[in-house]
Amino acid sequence: MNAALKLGDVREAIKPVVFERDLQIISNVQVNGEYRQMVLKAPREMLEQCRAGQFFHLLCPQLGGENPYLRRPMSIYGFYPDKGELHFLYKVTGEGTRALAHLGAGDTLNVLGPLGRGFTIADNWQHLVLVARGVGLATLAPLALEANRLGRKLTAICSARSDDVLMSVHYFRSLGANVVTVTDAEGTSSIENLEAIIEGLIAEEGVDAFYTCGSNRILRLLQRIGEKHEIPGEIALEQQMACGLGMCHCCVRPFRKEDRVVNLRVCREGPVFDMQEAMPW
Amino acid sequence: MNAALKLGDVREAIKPVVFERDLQIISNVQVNGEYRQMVLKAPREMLEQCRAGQFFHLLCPQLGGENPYLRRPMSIYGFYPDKGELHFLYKVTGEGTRALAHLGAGDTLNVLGPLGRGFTIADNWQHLVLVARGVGLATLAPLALEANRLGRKLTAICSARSDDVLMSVHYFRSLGANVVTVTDAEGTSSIENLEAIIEGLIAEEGVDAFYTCGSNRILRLLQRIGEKHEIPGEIALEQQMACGLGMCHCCVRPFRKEDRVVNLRVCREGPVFDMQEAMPW
Amino acid sequence: MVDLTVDVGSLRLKNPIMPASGTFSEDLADVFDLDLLGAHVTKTITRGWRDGNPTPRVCEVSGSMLNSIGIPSKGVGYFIERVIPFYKRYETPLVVSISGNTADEFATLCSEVSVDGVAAIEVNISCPNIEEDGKAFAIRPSSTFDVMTKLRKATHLPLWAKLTPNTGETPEVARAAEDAGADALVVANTILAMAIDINTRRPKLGNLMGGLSGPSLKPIALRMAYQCARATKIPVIGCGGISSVEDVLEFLIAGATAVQVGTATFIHPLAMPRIIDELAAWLARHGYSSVKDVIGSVIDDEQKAGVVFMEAAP
Amino acid sequence: MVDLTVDVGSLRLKNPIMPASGTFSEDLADVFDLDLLGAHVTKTITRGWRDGNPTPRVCEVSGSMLNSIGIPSKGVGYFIERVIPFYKRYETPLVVSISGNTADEFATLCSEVSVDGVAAIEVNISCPNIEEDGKAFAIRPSSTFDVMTKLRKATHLPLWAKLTPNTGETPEVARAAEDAGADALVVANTILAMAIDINTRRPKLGNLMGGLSGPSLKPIALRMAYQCARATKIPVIGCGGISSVEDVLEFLIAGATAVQVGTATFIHPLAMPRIIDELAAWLARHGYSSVKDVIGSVIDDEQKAGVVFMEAAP
Ligand SMILES: Cc1cc2nc3c(=O)[nH]c(=O)nc-3n(C[C@H](O)[C@H](O)[C@H](O)COP(=O)(O)OP(=O)(O)OC[C@H]3O[C@@H](n4cnc5c(N)ncnc54)[C@H](O)[C@@H]3O)c2cc1C
Ligand SMILES: Cc1cc2nc3c(=O)[nH]c(=O)nc-3n(C[C@H](O)[C@H](O)[C@H](O)COP(=O)(O)OP(=O)(O)OC[C@H]3O[C@@H](n4cnc5c(N)ncnc54)[C@H](O)[C@@H]3O)c2cc1C
Ligand SMILES: Cc1cc2nc3c(=O)[nH]c(=O)nc-3n(C[C@H](O)[C@H](O)[C@H](O)COP(=O)(O)O)c2cc1C
Ligand SMILES: Cc1cc2nc3c(=O)[nH]c(=O)nc-3n(C[C@H](O)[C@H](O)[C@H](O)COP(=O)(O)O)c2cc1C
Ligand code: FES
Ligand code: FES
Repeated sequence: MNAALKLGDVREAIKPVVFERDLQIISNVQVNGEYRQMVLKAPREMLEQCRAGQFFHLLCPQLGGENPYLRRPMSIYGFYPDKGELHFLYKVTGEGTRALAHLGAGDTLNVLGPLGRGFTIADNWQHLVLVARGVGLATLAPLALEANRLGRKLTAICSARSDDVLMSVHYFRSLGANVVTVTDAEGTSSIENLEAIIEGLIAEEGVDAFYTCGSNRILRLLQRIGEKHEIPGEIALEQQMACGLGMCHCCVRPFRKEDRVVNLRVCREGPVFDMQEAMPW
Repeated sequence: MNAALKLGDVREAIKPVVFERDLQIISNVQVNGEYRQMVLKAPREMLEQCRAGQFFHLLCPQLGGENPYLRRPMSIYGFYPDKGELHFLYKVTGEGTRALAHLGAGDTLNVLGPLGRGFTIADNWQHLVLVARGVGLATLAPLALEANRLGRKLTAICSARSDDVLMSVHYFRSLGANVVTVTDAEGTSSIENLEAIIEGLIAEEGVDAFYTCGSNRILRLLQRIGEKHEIPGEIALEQQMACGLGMCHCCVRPFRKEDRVVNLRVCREGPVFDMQEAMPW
Repeated sequence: MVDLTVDVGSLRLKNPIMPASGTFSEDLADVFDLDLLGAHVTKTITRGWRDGNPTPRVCEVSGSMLNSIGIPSKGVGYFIERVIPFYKRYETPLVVSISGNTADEFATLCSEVSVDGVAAIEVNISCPNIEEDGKAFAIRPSSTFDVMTKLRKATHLPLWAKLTPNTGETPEVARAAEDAGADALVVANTILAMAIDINTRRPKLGNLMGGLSGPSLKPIALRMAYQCARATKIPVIGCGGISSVEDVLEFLIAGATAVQVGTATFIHPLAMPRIIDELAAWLARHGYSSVKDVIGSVIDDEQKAGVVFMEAAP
Repeated sequence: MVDLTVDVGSLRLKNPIMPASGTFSEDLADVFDLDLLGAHVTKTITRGWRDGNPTPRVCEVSGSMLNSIGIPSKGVGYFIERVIPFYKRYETPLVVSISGNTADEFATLCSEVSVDGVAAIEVNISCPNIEEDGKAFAIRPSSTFDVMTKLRKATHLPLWAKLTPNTGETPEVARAAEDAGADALVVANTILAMAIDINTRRPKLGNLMGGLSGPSLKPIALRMAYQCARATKIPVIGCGGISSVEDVLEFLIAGATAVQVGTATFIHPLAMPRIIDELAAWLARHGYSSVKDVIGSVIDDEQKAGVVFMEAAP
């Protein structure tokens, strides 16, 4: 599936590999002031297609006076073929996510996916460093699971406003990741401090790849460090979506490709892109 | 209020007399295969404005996949200022009434009313005869209550497909009305039989006024008998409605007025009209 | 206290909220005090008696409605004798909506209703007109200019031209109305639409087709209001699918000076007074002292001006 | 077994359900077998490379959406080399949608895509055109006739003209397309609309305005499909807001021979195959042996024919 969705190979994929399904909700609870976690019961065939970095397109219900029309994209926060579970971590920001928050155990949610191209972990990448802020952690979490499965070393640098919104620290630690937390409250989340931490990691342990998502400032920093030390990286990006499948071309972002700027679809060529090709916005 | 709503007097009514309110549902239950009864908790000021034959305009909820947009008119089936209750009797026919059926005790329903012009019971009318079929009984029921209150004699001729859908027989009897039931199943609901029953009533007891609603065949019959014996009558009519208040002119029906045919608004000049002026459709 | 007054040309309104023609009448006084409104706009009348269209006259479509009321009218005599006096008891200015089958009849009616108690005349140039093969005057700039010129000569009262969305030339029509002397533009009337009952295979409206109003119309009417505000210098009164204070703000930001609320009143008869309250509250909360400060405040980068006059999508 | 086949001119389709241009691509093959569809209709292409419009390119409005994708295009070379071969593996006929800034460029592209593997050409004459002050060809009968005449000369393949709702002259435009040799009419494209974010005061689309599609458009598109079926003798392909079998039936009853499903596929990617199943089931349940029996079966009393050509409401 992942292969079939890679840029350029699209045309070979004519066997249905994306599922539209009504899934039953196991739980949907507040995990802290801003985020909610939803756990769905999902069929094995669907979960086995999932890759870290991919997303689902959720048909948010018409509930509580909310009338979302388009689907809403949500990263896979966790997928467990053995348990038959699919997890999302989301922030309530508008009509669609407010409607999602109204769902409870036993309700159904229509999902479409898995969609898009996930993260790459090359065979010779031993030490992976991820830098994430806010809900970006939802997108990067399954990468930690995958790194753990492949027996790679992972350092997760988690940035947040203050300690109590630091997401998933416990989760990353439970997978044996080295977790570094920086917060605005403590004044440790500045780009300078981040740079010092990362340069320290490179000097002391060596770093094979960077992963991030969301923040413009972090992207610039990692592009600079990556270029300097020739360390590859990937970034997961967001853009408003209609179809989620690559048909409508609404979700494009500009990328640097061989001296040209090209528009690529976040839902199809992404949401994970080469970090050096990404353009700060 | 009733006076204010009478044809021609409309322009004097500038004090708000129609209420838009969220009312709490006390119960909403199936009363037989086709009909449901809804009981709402309503304020006394609203209930004291109500008259038999008037209606409310209900804002059916977006529930159960139904998305009704316009309000739905529903006759007052019962109003009890002392108990603080407002009753509707409705048949589930389409999107709006299906949505209504989804409501349960404790939910709220937004209602607008009371609306329209109700039934007249002139001071010297002693024996009232109502002829009703199907859900038309919902509209005529409060007339029986009013007749009882005023100490008039009432005969209710209830027509239905078969015995088990005979609505409100018990209710009419409990108010001391004389109830005659005719059904298709027994072959007693023919126009000929109805005519015989009514002519019998006129001959034996004398009849001062007829009331009916809904059926074209019954209207023609009563017009004929009424003309022959010079017995006045009133009919409650239905028409698709948007505003329910008299503003949009969508709910008109044609009436014979002094040798002309004029369009009158069912929501404003009606829903109760002079029986001889009504035109079969 | 936030200042809600707006000026539609020479006419000052106490707030920018008024009803849309055909969705309002004396009857609404049963529900709330009509003096709360910025203006009163009557149902369109014609000179003579008209029955209106066959029933059913309305039907529901996804989240909106169609109507083919037609213009039932008791004629100008009844209107002057019975309707205008009703509104005289209110402070709120009365705007009379009129229409005609021919430009001359239209102009005659325009002068006939230019009487005491009338503050402005809204000319419904979006209804079918026999001189233009049944097309509305406001479909073409030329017929708009011609009829508006005659109407302008017929009255000294402020003249509001009500435009139709059934055209591919909104900015041109708006400019034609302005050039012929319109004092304001009401944007817009309903758009021609249809619905069929698949079980009976009959059109859901007795008149076959009717006008779409309600939330579905809003993005189209908003686009037109924006185009008209950019294309002309006269005030624009937004209309189409407005049902919340957010909708009102969208039109004001796009450049409308005031708005009309139509179908929303059918669903929530108290929509207008509620919106007036909420508008004052919203402005206060966002630190505005006057509603005038939000009018036309849309941030549309100037390079995009070219797009404004396109009548095509995508 | 119900017969679902329909004939769009000389082209027989196995069923009347096909995607709308711009809401379909090879990518949908990830979700279901595209051979289920009656036809494949590609996103509009232009001759040369185009970037498309600035983002955001879509936004939500009440129960529907706006888009201003523009027409990003990799050009005709890429299309012939990479896209057409993809569709050759299917039995379902391929309909190629094209557009051009000028009538001549449009015609050149039309002949360039008249190649093996293409069953029909859908000409998107509803997008802005620089020879007509940025108006779409299909806004006016005259520009429709002119461009269609050139396109007709450029190909021997069936030519489907895609009309715009941004006009007050639908029947006249439809007849102009027919007179110039169109084999079918696709009715219709999106209608120009706008939305503003009241918090940022910026238009919700990067391009300021965009096209309204989805359920809100349906009553407008249905009215146009009916008008076109009455005004011409060529097949009409209904399009606009179709999301259920009931919607399909409404268009077929109104006179459409086939339909296109657009935005609904974004909400329910399986909408088209589901509708095909439900259509067969509905017809069987109602005792029809062929879908052709419902086409044009609307009961519209003849005396109302006059109304059909009005472009105004109420
Ligand atoms: C690939 C991808 C993965 C994502 N993963 C997550 C996740 O795991 N957890 C999480 O909380 N959020 C995630 N987001 C963002 C999430 O999609 C938006 O927060 C959500 O769509 C907001 O919808 P709304 O109706 O609540 O907000 P509204 O602001 O009412 O949405 C209005 C419209 O804008 C779109 N929109 C708003 N914000 C975004 C955004 N950031 N990205 C894309 N579209 C947006 C909505 O989809 C909708 O169409 C992801 C976005 C993308 C593109
Ligand atoms: C004054 C009045 C009093 C009524 N009282 C009762 C009552 O007490 N009990 C009861 O069961 N029904 C009553 N009706 C009929 C009731 O209004 C309709 O059954 C109801 O509107 C159907 O709505 P729906 O969405 O379920 O059906 P749909 O068929 O989906 O409705 C579609 C549209 O048609 C309108 N409509 C459909 N049938 C009727 C009708 N018969 N009259 C008016 N509009 C209609 C609806 O309001 C809606 O706008 C009354 C009608 C009127 C006019
Ligand atoms: C039932 C009804 C009757 C209408 N009658 C008229 C009319 O007589 N004259 C007129 O100019 N507009 C008339 N309109 C159009 C409205 O004034 C308004 O332009 C349109 O409904 C769009 O606004 P809305 O979406 O807020 O309803 C009517 C609309 C409706 C729904
Ligand atoms: C995202 C998007 C892109 C579109 N692109 C095109 C296009 O390239 N060419 C075209 O003719 N129509 C295009 N359309 C219009 C559709 O083909 C269709 O006419 C319209 O959306 C109405 O149908 P619907 O309501 O079923 O979506 C596009 C529509 C959408 C929503
Ligand atoms: S969301 Fe449609 S192409 Fe990406
Ligand atoms: S429903 Fe509007 S006038 Fe009767």
